[in-house]
Amino acid sequence: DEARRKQEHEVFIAQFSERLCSEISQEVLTECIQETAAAEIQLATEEKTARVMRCSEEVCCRLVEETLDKEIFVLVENILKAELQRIQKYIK
Amino acid sequence: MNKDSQMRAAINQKLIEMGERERLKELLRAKLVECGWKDQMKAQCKDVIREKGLEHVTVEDLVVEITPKGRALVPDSVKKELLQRIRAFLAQHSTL
Amino acid sequence: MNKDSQMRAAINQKLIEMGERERLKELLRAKLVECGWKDQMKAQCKDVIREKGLEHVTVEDLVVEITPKGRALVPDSVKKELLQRIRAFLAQHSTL
Repeated sequence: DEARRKQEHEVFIAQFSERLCSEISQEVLTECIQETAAAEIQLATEEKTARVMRCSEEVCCRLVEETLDKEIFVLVENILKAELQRIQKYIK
Repeated sequence: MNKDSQMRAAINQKLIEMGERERLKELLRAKLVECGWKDQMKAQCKDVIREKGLEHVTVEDLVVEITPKGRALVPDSVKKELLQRIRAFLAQHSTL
Repeated sequence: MNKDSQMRAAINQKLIEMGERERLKELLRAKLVECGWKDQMKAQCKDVIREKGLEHVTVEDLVVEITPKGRALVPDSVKKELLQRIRAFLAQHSTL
């Protein structure tokens, strides 16, 4: 009777251990996966925000450069033309 | 409640009371980091975000997408170690 | 193409599509007049012509000579305003 009880207990403990192991694994995996997914979305969002900030600044600089180059060119052309006309007028 | 259910409830109660349940969870978390599982999961998340585009992915989508891989990627050695630790605890507290 | 190049291309594309790039250039031109940049540049040109003599100056020379000063003379507040406007535009059209 004692031996039977002991064997039953061992079987119970083995089953219980398996079940508990599976329960704990399930809980931890669910928590870890949730945490990892949330952290990665957060990280990707932060990276994207930083990229938009950085790239918008670069686009802005390029736009300023482009506009200045054109403005300076037109300005120089007009001034030289005007100076030339002024001298021609003076010579006449 | 039959005898087995009573015993299960008593052991569970004891595990919680003694803080062993939390320690077991902590052990598993540490092992998942140690064996590279966590890094693999991060990489999986990054792949999904890259494929679908950040604006088309929610945390819930990601969880659904990576959970099967997450379960499959847990090394047998880690599961085995957890089981052994549970058995050792129960053996140490055999009066439970 | 790396992620930053893609993002820059996407921003430019959006600005051009919606006519915002032209509006921004127009705004910048107006600001350059308003803040006195244009007058300062004219004065710079005249100084160089006076120093070197009209017969020794070409359009290209003059452009090369005054461009660095032209860039330096744009007030930070103007650049800042432009950048803010780009960012506000992107926030409104957040499909990037």
